[in-house]
Amino acid sequence: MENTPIKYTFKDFQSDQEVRWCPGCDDYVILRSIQKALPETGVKKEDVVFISGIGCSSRFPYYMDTYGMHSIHGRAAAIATGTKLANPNLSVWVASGDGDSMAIGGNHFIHVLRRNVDINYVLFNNEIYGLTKGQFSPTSLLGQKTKTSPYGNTQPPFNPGELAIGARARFFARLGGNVPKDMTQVFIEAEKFKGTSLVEILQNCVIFNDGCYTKYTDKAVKDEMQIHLEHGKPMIFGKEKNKGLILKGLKLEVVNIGENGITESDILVHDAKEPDMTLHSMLVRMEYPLATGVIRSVEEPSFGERERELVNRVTDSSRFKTVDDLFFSGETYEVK
Amino acid sequence: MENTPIKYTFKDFQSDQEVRWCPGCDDYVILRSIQKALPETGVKKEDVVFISGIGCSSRFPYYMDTYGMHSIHGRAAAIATGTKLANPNLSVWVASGDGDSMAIGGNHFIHVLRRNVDINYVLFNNEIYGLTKGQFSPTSLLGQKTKTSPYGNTQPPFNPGELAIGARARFFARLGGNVPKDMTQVFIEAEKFKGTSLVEILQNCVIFNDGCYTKYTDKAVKDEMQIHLEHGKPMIFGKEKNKGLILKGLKLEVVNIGENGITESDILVHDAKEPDMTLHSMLVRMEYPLATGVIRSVEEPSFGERERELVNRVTDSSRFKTVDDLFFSGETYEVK
Amino acid sequence: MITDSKSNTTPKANEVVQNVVIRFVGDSGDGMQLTGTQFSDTSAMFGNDIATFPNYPSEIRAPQGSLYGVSGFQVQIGSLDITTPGDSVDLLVAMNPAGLKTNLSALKPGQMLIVDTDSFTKKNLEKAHYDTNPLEDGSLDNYKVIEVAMTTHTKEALKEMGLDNKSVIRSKNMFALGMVYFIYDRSMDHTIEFFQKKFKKKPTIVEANTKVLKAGYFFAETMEIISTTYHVGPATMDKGVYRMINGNTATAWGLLAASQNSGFELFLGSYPITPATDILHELSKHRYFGIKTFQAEDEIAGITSSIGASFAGDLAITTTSGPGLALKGEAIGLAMMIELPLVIVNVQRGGPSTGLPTKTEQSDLLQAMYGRNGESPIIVIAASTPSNSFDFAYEACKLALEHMTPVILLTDGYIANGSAPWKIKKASDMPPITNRLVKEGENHVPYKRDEKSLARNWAIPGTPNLEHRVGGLEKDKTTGNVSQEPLNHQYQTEIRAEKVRRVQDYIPEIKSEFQEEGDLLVVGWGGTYGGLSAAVNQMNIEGYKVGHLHFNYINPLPKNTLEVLKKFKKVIVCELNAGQMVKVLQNNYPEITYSQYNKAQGLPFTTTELIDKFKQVL
Amino acid sequence: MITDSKSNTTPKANEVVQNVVIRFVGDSGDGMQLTGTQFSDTSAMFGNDIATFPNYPSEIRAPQGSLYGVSGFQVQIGSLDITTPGDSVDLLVAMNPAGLKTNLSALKPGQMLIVDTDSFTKKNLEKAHYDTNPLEDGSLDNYKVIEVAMTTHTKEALKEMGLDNKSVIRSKNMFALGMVYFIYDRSMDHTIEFFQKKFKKKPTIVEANTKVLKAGYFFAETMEIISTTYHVGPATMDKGVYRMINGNTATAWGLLAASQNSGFELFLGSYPITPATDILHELSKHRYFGIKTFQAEDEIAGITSSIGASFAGDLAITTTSGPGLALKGEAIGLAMMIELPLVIVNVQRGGPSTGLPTKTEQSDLLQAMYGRNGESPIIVIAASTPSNSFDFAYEACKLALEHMTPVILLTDGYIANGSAPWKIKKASDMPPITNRLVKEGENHVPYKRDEKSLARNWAIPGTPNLEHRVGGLEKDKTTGNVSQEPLNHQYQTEIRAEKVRRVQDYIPEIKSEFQEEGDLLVVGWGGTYGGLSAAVNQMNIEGYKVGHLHFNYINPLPKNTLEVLKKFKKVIVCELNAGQMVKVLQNNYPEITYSQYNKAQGLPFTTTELIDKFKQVL
Ligand SMILES: Cc1ncc(C[n+]2csc(CCOP(=O)(O)OP(=O)(O)O)c2C)c(N)n1
Ligand SMILES: Cc1ncc(C[n+]2csc(CCOP(=O)(O)OP(=O)(O)O)c2C)c(N)n1
Ligand code: SF4
Ligand code: SF4
Ligand SMILES: [Mg+2]
Ligand SMILES: [Mg+2]
Repeated sequence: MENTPIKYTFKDFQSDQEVRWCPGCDDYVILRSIQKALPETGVKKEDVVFISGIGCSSRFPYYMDTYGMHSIHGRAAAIATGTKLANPNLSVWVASGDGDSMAIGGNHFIHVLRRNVDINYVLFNNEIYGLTKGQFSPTSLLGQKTKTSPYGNTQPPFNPGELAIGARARFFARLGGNVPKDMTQVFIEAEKFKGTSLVEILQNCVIFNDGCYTKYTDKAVKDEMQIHLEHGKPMIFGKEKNKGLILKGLKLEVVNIGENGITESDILVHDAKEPDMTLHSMLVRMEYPLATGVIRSVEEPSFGERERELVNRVTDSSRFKTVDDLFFSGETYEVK
Repeated sequence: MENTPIKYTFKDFQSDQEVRWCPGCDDYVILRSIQKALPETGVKKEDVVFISGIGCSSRFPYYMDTYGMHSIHGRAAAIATGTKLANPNLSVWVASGDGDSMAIGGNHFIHVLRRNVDINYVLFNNEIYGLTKGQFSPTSLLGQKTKTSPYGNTQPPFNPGELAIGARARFFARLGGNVPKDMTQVFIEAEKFKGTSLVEILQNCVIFNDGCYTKYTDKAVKDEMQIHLEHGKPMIFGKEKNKGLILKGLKLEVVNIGENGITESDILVHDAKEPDMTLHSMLVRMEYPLATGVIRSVEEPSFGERERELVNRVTDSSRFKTVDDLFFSGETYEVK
Repeated sequence: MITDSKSNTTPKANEVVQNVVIRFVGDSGDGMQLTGTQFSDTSAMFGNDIATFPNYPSEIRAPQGSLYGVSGFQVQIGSLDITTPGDSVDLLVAMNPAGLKTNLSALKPGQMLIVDTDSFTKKNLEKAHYDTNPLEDGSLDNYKVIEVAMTTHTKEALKEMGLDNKSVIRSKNMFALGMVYFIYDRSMDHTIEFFQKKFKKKPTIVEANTKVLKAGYFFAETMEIISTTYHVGPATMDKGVYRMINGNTATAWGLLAASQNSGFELFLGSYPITPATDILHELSKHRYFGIKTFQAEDEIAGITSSIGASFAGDLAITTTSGPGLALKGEAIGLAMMIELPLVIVNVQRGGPSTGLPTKTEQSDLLQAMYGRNGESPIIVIAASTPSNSFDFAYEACKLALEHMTPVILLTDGYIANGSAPWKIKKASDMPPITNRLVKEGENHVPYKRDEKSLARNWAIPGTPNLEHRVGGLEKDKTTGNVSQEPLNHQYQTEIRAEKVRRVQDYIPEIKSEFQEEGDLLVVGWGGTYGGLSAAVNQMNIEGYKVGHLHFNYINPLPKNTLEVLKKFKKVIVCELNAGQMVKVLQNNYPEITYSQYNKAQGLPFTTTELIDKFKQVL
Repeated sequence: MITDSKSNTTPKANEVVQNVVIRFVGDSGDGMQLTGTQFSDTSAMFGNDIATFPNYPSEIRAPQGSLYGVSGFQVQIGSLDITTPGDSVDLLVAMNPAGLKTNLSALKPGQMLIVDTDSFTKKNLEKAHYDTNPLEDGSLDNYKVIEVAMTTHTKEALKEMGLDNKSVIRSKNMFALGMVYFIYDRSMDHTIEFFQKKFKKKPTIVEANTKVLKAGYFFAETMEIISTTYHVGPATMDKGVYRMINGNTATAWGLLAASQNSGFELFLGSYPITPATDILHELSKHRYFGIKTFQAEDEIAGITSSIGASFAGDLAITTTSGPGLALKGEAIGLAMMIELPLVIVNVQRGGPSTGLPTKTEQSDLLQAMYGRNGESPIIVIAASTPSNSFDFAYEACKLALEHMTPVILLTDGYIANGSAPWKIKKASDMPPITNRLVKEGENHVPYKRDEKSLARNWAIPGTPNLEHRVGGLEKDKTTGNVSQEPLNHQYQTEIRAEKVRRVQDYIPEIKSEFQEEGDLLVVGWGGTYGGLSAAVNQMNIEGYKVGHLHFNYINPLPKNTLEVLKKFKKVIVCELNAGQMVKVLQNNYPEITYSQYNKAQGLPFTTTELIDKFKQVL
C-alpha cells in the first residue's frame, strides 16, 4: 500500500486488556521487549500476528494490539505454519511455554524447525507448567520436586537448543529473562531472519519455580556465568572481559586471557552463520559459561520460498487457467 | 521360574501368519534378522513383546510368534513405554516406519529417547509412506517426486540419527536393509543395551521408492560408500581397507592410508561409549562415507531404573502399608 | 440383466439388454482396475449410464495367487438409470483360481464365466485353497463357462515382437478386455487411443497392447461357444458434456470451484489416510491454481494449519477418514469457538479403530455430530453419489464462508472410489458465494453477528485498524474478550446452537422420491443413495407404495423433515452402521416411530436384501 | 438458614439453626481456601453434615484487588442432610471491595456481612470498579453490615512478635475465621492443632496464627453489634469414622482400593489438565503402594501408555478433562477393539474448546458416548457426589477388569473440588473384583468369550505358551487374526455392542427417590445429584408428588429404567449442558416424552431456579 513507513512506539503494541501474570513474572519483561522491538523492525502493525497455545505464556497475544490467536495447547506452531503459508506478507510470531512447545506440542515444534517456516518462535522456558500450577515439564531438572514429582523428577530433560538443532534449526538464540535490552535486539534480529527464528528465554516463574536460573542470571554472577555471543566477535566473557573460549580437540575450554601465554587472538570467534552445526551444538550444550545471544543463524530458503518457487514453476507451464479448463480436459464425451 | 535357558531357533519366533509384504521388500530381511537375533539374547520367548503403529513395517508383530500389538498410527513408542513400566522383565520392541515414527509419532519418538525407556526401537526408514501407497515422509529428500509432491518435495528431511541425538539418544545404530548378518549382531547388542536402543534400517521399498539407497547399499559400492563402525576399532573402510577418517578441526576427513605419510595409527578410533555426543553427531551427519553400525552406545540409568529407585526409596520410609492406613490417616472423626 | 425383445443381425445372435453387470477379478498384478476402467469409460462414451465399484486388497502387493491378493472391479452399464454397480453379476471374468474362489458366489446362476485356464496350475489352485480343480470337478456346472488359455494366446499374439516374458504376461488383461468388448458389442477405439496417449514414448507397448486387445476381440468373434452377444443401448441422459468421475476427484474439484467463485485461495492441510488421500493427491496436482496443499506431520497439524490459514483469510480445508477425524476433535472445537470458516472432509471407512481401512461404512456420523468436548454444534452434510460429491464439497465451502463456521462433509469409501458419469459443471453454473469480510475503514466488532444468519464478521490480518484477538476461552458476546461471566456463557452457548439451527433457512427443503405419501418411507443418508433408490424403484415397480427420503443435510436437518416423515405409515432408516442417523432423527422428531435396517459388513447394500427387509416391514 | 425454636444461654442470644451457608471471599492472596477448609473441617468434626464449593480465579496470581482475582469458598453446614453448598448465603465475609462487588448478590437480604474496612482504600475501590464506597453510600442498607478493621486488629495482635509486615497481613484471614468461629459457636481447637502440625518447624508462625485467630474470636465476643450467635447441632449420620473428602481425592482413593482388591498394580498415564490434575497429584504422593504414575508428553501418550500397561497386566487408568478426552478418542477406539481393561476418568469442565477451564459443566456426555470413529460402544458411568466418586472409581475398575473393556468415568469440576463428609470405607468393605486372566498351562484363544458377559479372556506377556497378537484391524471372532470377512465384521460389530449391553445384568437396578410414582419425575445424572435432591425434597415438603431419578450408569442404562420412567406423569431431564442425557434417553426409550431444564453458566443448579421450573412444568 503506502511506502512511507509509520513510526510506531511500544505503546502502539499494547492492547487494552489488563495484563494478568503474577507480579514479578519474567513474562512482563518479554512482553515489553517485544513491544519495543516491533517498532524497530519496519513491519506494519496490521501485518503482525501472534499465535499461542495454552499456558501462562500463551496469554501473550491478548496483550499485544495486533492480530492474535490464543489457540489450544501445543498447536501454535502448526497454526502459525498455516497462517504464514496463507499470507507470506505477515510477520507471524509464536509465544509458547516449555510444556506447550516440548510436551504436547513437541511434534509441531520439531517439524516447524525442519521445514524452516518463516516465523519467529519465542519459547518461554520456565522449566515448569505454570498455568496448571506446578507440574514438571520436559525441561525440568532430574530430581526436581513438583506437584507431580513429589519425590523428585525421574525424566531427564531436553535441552531446547539441542533438540532444535537436531531438528535442523537454522536460527537459535537464548537469553535470560531479565535482560530487556538484549531481548529487544535479539527479537529484531529474529524478525529479520528468513526462516524459523527460535528464541529461548530462560523465564523465571516466581510462583512455581522461583530462582531456577539464578545461578546464571543473577545480576551478581551473570557476567561470570554467561557468555553473550555475537557474530564475528571473539568468545570473551567475565566481568573483567578476561575469560575466553578455546577449542581443545572436540571440547570447549575456558581460559584466562593473559595467563599461560593466552592472548585475545587465541580465542574462538563466533560464527553464527557457519552451516555446519558442530560448534553451535557444543555451545548450546555448554554448562559453564552458559551461551546466550544468537548462537546460530544460517540462511537457507524458507518453506514458503520453496513453495512459491514451486508454484511459480508449475503455473507458468500450466494448460489450465480456470477450473473449467480442468473439468473439460481429458476424456469427456457429449450426450446430444 | 526355571534357570536352564531354553535354546530357541529362529523358527520359534515365526508366527503362523502368512507374511504379506511385497516380494523383494527389505522388511523380510529385517524380520528374519530379528528372528535370528532373539535366540542369541537369552530372552525367554514369553517375555518378548513387539509393538507397532500402522504402516507396512508395522505389520511386523503379526509375523513374530511372541506377544504383540499392532496399534494405531504413531503411538507405538508411548504404548511400549507403558508396557515396559508395567513389567520391567519384558523385552519390549518397537517396529515402526519413518512416517509412523517421525511424522505422526514424532512427539513420542523424541520423548521415549529423552526418558531412556529400556526398549529396542527398530526404525524402518524407507523415506516414503508405503502402506498408503507413496506419499513423501519426513525423511524424503528435497525435490523427491511422490503422490503428494508431484512437482517435488519442498520439505527438507530429518536425519533420524541427528534428531535422535538432539533428543538425547543414548544408543543409535544404522544399517543398510540388505545386511542380515550385521543386523542380527546389532539387534543382539540393542537388546543387551539398557535404555532406548534405536536402530535405523535403510529399508528399500521396492514399490514406491525403489533404489533410494542404492548409492550406499548396492553390493558393488557398499564397501566404498559405507564405513561400518565398531567400538574400539579404527575408522577404516574401503574394499581394500585403505581409507580412514581423521579429524581436522571440527570436520571429519577421508584419507588414504599409505598416502601422504598417513598410517593406521593416525586414524580415529571409534568410541561409541563417549558420553559427549559431538563426534557421534558428526558421524551421524557424515554423507561420505555413510556411517553404519553402532554409532553411539552410552549407558545411563534407564527410566525404569530411576523409577524403581524412587519407589524403593519411598516404600521403605512409608507409614502406609495398605490403602486402609491411608484412608484412616490424618483428620478423621467419629460419629457415634 | 433385463433382456429386451429387439435383436440385430451379426453372425452371432445379438440380444439387446437394458443393463448388465460385469466383474473383472484377478491378482493385484493382473491389471483388473485398468481393465474395468477401460470398459467403463468406453461404455460411458457410448452413452450408457454407469456405476463402478473397485475393490482392492489392503496389501500393497500381496503374494501372487493368494486369496487376499485378489483385486476386483465391478461395473454396471445400462440404457436405463443406473444407481448402483449391481448386486450380482452377469459376466464374471476370472484371471486366476483365487479370483474365482472369492467371487463366484456373486455370479448369477446360468450366466457367463470367462476363465484363463493357463492360470489354473496346481500351485495356484493350492494357493486358492482348492482341493480339486473347479474347471474339472463339476462345481461350475450351473454356469456358462468359457475356458480360454489367455496366457498362451497372448504369448502367441506377441511372439514376433521380442518382448520379455513379464511384459507379455502383463498384457493378458487386454486379451480379456478384447473378448468382453466383442461380447458387449463395444468399439476398441477408445482403448487404443488410450494406449497411444499413455505410452506416447513407448510405441512397442502401444503396439503390443493393441495387438493383444484385438486378438481377444477376434478370438471371441470366432469362438464357437460364444453364441450370443449383447447390446446395451445408450441411456437417455440430459444433454451435455460428460465425463466419468469418482467421488474423491469430484470432491477435490468442488473445492476448486468454490475457491474460484469465492475468490479465496484454497488451503488444504492434510495427513494421508485411506480412503481420503486421493483428494490430497488430486489437489496437489493443481498447484497452478494457487492452491496450497500442505502435507502436515499429523492430522492435528493438518487441521490446525488449516485453522491458521483460515485466520489469515484462505478458504481452508482438511481431509481425513475416521481415525483422523477422532484426532481432529479438539481442533474442530477451537474452530467452532472462534467461528472461522473451515471445511472438514471425512471419507468414512470401516471402523472402529483401524477397522477395515479399504472398506466402506457410515459409522462416523455421531462422531461428526458429537466428537468434541463441550457444547459445540457445527454443520454436518453428506454427499450421496460420486458426482454430487462435487456439489456438496462446493456447498460445504459456501456454508462455511457464509455462516462463519466449520462444516463437516461426510463421504465414504464407496462413493469416493466408485465412478459414475458426471455432467460437467462450469464454475459459473454454481450459486455465488458471498462472504463476511470487513474491509479497511469499516467498523469491526469481532463478534458482531448478522441479524438473520447470526454469522459473525471476519477481519483478516493485513487489514489496518482491525487488529483483534480470538481464542478458545469463552468470550464476551460482543467484544470477544475473554469472559467467565455466567449469563454470557449461557447466551453464547445458545447463540452458537441457534446459528447452526438457522442454516435451515438457507438450505433446500427435502422431498421424498417415488412417492409423496404411502405405506413405507425408506430413509437414508449419504453414500447409500444409489442402493436405496434401486430397491425402492423395484418396490414401486412391484406395486408397493414406498417413498425414498435421502438426507444430504444432517445438521441442521431440512425444515420440512417432519412433514415428510408424517406422510408415510411406516418409516425405516437404513444405514451402513449400527444405527446412527436414526438417533439423530429420534432426537429431532421423537413423535415418529422408526424401524431400522443396519449393515456393517464393509460393503454397500444389495437391492435384494433391502427388498426382503422392506417386504418384511410392510 | 432454617431457624429452630431452641436457644441457649450465653451472654449473647444463641439461636439454634438447622443449617447455615457461609461464604468467604477475598483476594487470591488472602487465604480464603484455607479459611473455608478450616471452618468446614471443624464443623465436620463437630458432627455437621457439610457441602463445600471452592471457586478460584483462573489466573495464578491475578493482580491484587482485581475483580477477576477474587477467590471464594462457600460452605453449608447443617444438622440435617446437606446435599449442596447452598444457593444464597447467610453470612458473607468479604476481605476486600472486589470480593464484595462480585459476591454481594449471593447474600440473602437482612443477613450478616463482615468486611475488612482496612481494605476499602481508594485504590482498591477503583480496582473493584466502585464509584463510591459501598460502606458509605447506603447501598448495603439491606444487610447487617459488620465493619471491622481487620488488618489493624491483626497488626495490633502481633505487634510484639516482630514479624515482617507481609507475614502479619497474610494472617488476617485467621482474624476473620476467629470471628466466624465465635458467631457459629465453634471451638478453635482443631485449627490450632492444624497450625501446630503444619508449621511444626516454625513455632513463630504457629504462635502468630493462634494469636490472631483468638483475637478475632474474642473481638467478636466483645463486639456490640454481634448480638446473636448461632448453633448448628450435629447431624444424624450413620455411625462410623468420617473424614472430609473432595471428589478428586475420593476418585484417586477408589482407584487405590480397586488396585489392592484386584491384585493388579495401578498404572496411571496422564497429562495435567484442570480440573483433573489433582488425581494425578494425589496418586503421585502414594508411590509406595507400587503405583506407577507416569506424566506423559501429551494426552495421547497418557492413554496409549496406559493401553501398553494394560496389555502388560496392570490396572491401567488415564485421567483428563474435556479437551484431553477429545484427544484420546482414537486410542479409546483401539482399547475397545482389542478389548483391554482401561479406565478413563474425565473430570468435566466448562466447554467448548478451552471454554471455562475452572468452571463446572456436564457437556462431555455425548463425547464420552460417541467421540471416536466407527461403532465403538463402551461403558460410561458417572459419580454424583464428592464421596461416591470413591465408589464409582472403584466400580469403573471392577467393570473394566471383569468385562474386559474401557470404561469412562465422568465426574465434574463441582464434585471434584467440592468436599463432603465421607464415611471411610476399608478396601475390604468393597465388593470383590474377579478377572479373566488365563494362566500358564491353560488353553488360550484370544477372543474366547465368557458365555454370559461376553468378556474375552486375557493372557498377559510373560505367560509361557500364550503368545498372541492384538491390534486395531477387524479381527476374526475366535482366533483374533486379522479378518476382512464381511459377515465376521457384522458379527463382531454386534457382539461388541451386546457385550456392553449385557453389563445391565451386573449393575443395580435404579430407584426413584422421594416418590415411587407421581406427577413429575426429575431426572439427572452425575454431579447434579445434590442440587436436584435438595430441590425435589423441597417440592415434596411443599406437598408436590415429585420423584428424583438420578443416573450413575449411563451406558448401559439400568435394566428397569423404562419401568421407573413410566410411573410418573411427566418427566423432566435437568442437565448442566444444552441437553445431552435427554438424547440418550430418547434413543433408548422413545416412548417417553421428556421436558428439559438446561443450564450452561459454569455453575451448579440453584434450588430456587429448579423449583421455579418444576412448578412451571407441573
Ligand atoms: C489439551 C490440553 N491439555 C492440557 C491442558 C492443560 N494445560 C494448560 S497449560 C499447560 C502447561 C503449561 O505449561 P507451559 O506450556 O510450560 O506454560 P507456562 O504456563 O509455564 O507458561 C497444561 C498442561 C490444556 N489446556 N489442554
Ligand atoms: C490416524 C491415522 N492417520 C493416518 C493413517 C494412514 N496411514 C497408515 S500407515 C501411514 C504411513 C506409512 O508410512 P510409514 O510409517 O513410513 O510406514 P511404511 O508403510 O513406509 O513402512 C499412514 C499415513 C492411519 N492409519 N491412521
Ligand atoms: S505462575 Fe509463574 S509463569 Fe505463570 S504468570 Fe505466575 S510467575 Fe509467571
Ligand atoms: S509397499 Fe514398499 S515398504 Fe510396503 S511392503 Fe511393499 S515394498 Fe515393502
Ligand atoms: Mg512453562
Ligand atoms: Mg516408510
